[in-house]
Amino acid sequence: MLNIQYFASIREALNKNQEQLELPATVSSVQELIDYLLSADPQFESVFSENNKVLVAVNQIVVNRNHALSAEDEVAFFPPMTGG
Amino acid sequence: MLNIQYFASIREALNKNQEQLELPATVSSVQELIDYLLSADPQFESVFSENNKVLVAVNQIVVNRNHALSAEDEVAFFPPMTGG
Amino acid sequence: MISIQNEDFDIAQEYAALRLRAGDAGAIVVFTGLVRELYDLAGHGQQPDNVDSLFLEHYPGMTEKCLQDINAQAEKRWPLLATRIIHRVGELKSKDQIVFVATASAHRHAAFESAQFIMDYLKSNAPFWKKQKTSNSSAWVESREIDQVALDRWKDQQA
Amino acid sequence: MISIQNEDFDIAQEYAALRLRAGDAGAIVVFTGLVRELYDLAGHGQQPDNVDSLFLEHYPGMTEKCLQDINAQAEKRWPLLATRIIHRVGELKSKDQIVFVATASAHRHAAFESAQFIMDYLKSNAPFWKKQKTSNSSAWVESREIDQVALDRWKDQQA
Repeated sequence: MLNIQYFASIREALNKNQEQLELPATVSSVQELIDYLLSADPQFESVFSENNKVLVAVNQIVVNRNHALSAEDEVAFFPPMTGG
Repeated sequence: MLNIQYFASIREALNKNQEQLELPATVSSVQELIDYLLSADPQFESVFSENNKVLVAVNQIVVNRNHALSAEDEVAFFPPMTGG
Repeated sequence: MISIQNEDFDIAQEYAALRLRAGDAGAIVVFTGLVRELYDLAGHGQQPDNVDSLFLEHYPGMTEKCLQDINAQAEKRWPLLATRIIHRVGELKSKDQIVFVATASAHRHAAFESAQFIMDYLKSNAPFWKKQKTSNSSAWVESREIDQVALDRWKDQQA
Repeated sequence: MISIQNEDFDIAQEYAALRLRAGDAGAIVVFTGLVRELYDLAGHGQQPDNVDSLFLEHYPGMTEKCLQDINAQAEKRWPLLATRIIHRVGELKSKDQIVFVATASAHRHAAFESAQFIMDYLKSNAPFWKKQKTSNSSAWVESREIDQVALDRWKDQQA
């Protein structure tokens, strides 16, 4: 199962902080996961809109959207960091 | 009267930390004061030898050796600073 | 040594512990970040009402991993004798301490540079997010381009 | 605020006072310089015996003037909310604190840069001289070329 986590403004927009998902057959990269989420649930549209910068981490490392996904990955979506 | 002060290794080499001196008629600059001191007392030779960097402050501001001197100036000779 | 915590930190205690661990250090640099009273939303010059509180969210697990990695990079670039990073999370008030970074080295250059490096990386690469609440609104703080610029300068530069 | 003193300083007390004076600071940088156990004579790589003590001579009057000037230059270059400089003189022991520089600003860049600027200027421009005594010798510490290099970089650079 994919473990998908949402943080900060994205967590609030979706009103959830995580979900479990069986890796869909059509999904082998981060971008394909985003496409899948968009088609499955329209509430993702505001999150992945063009003027909204969303970062992705796979297994707690920031990756780009070509990054390959495996069945047990932890995937996280979040806005740019603002710590310190 | 000139008030001449010596610090650190220069104070130790001369075995004095200050002296008063009526501004000699031949002295109108720092370099001329150094020349005067060298001619008046051979113990200054080791202090103003070529391989010994000596800084000069007049009235507590570091100056170069062309700096003009006035009768009541406070002149200080010291090695490069090593604070901090 | 790295801590993510809700509690405030005591700079005297942290400094004393670092000084002890640092052995023959000649230079210690301590940085603290504080909650500003008038927080400049997104750095665009608006001055909102006084910030009543700041909420700091983070990504448990990734945060620790990330700070360890930043710390390891700093120790690789500079000859450091000891380091300490503390980042608070949860609810903070105006003027509270948020972050503590301290580095010790034989010479001051390494201590200054490494502390600044850790802060620059932490700011843009560690998964923390700030939300501020004023008397009549609440908003996530937006990242500032200047922080990316600060980060980029380390990429062109050897220590 | 500037002090030249024989007594040790208390970093907790100094930090608290600075934080109070700094108002809406978002960033505080504290630097401390310590007496190193093995002092590298003149920076040429010799390792003398353990330093038993360090004697710090200064030029009373000029020292204060000089530190005021360095501090004023820093305040002109960066938007600082508060600064503090303490330099000890007289007899110091191994691992003792020698110097304290702290700066507070809205943002971290100004706090880091100004503290480093003050230390670089203080090191080469303020009339302090160190003499170290080991079990079998005593010698004035020579100035290091690297400190002049550190100073020169501020001349080519706007804050």
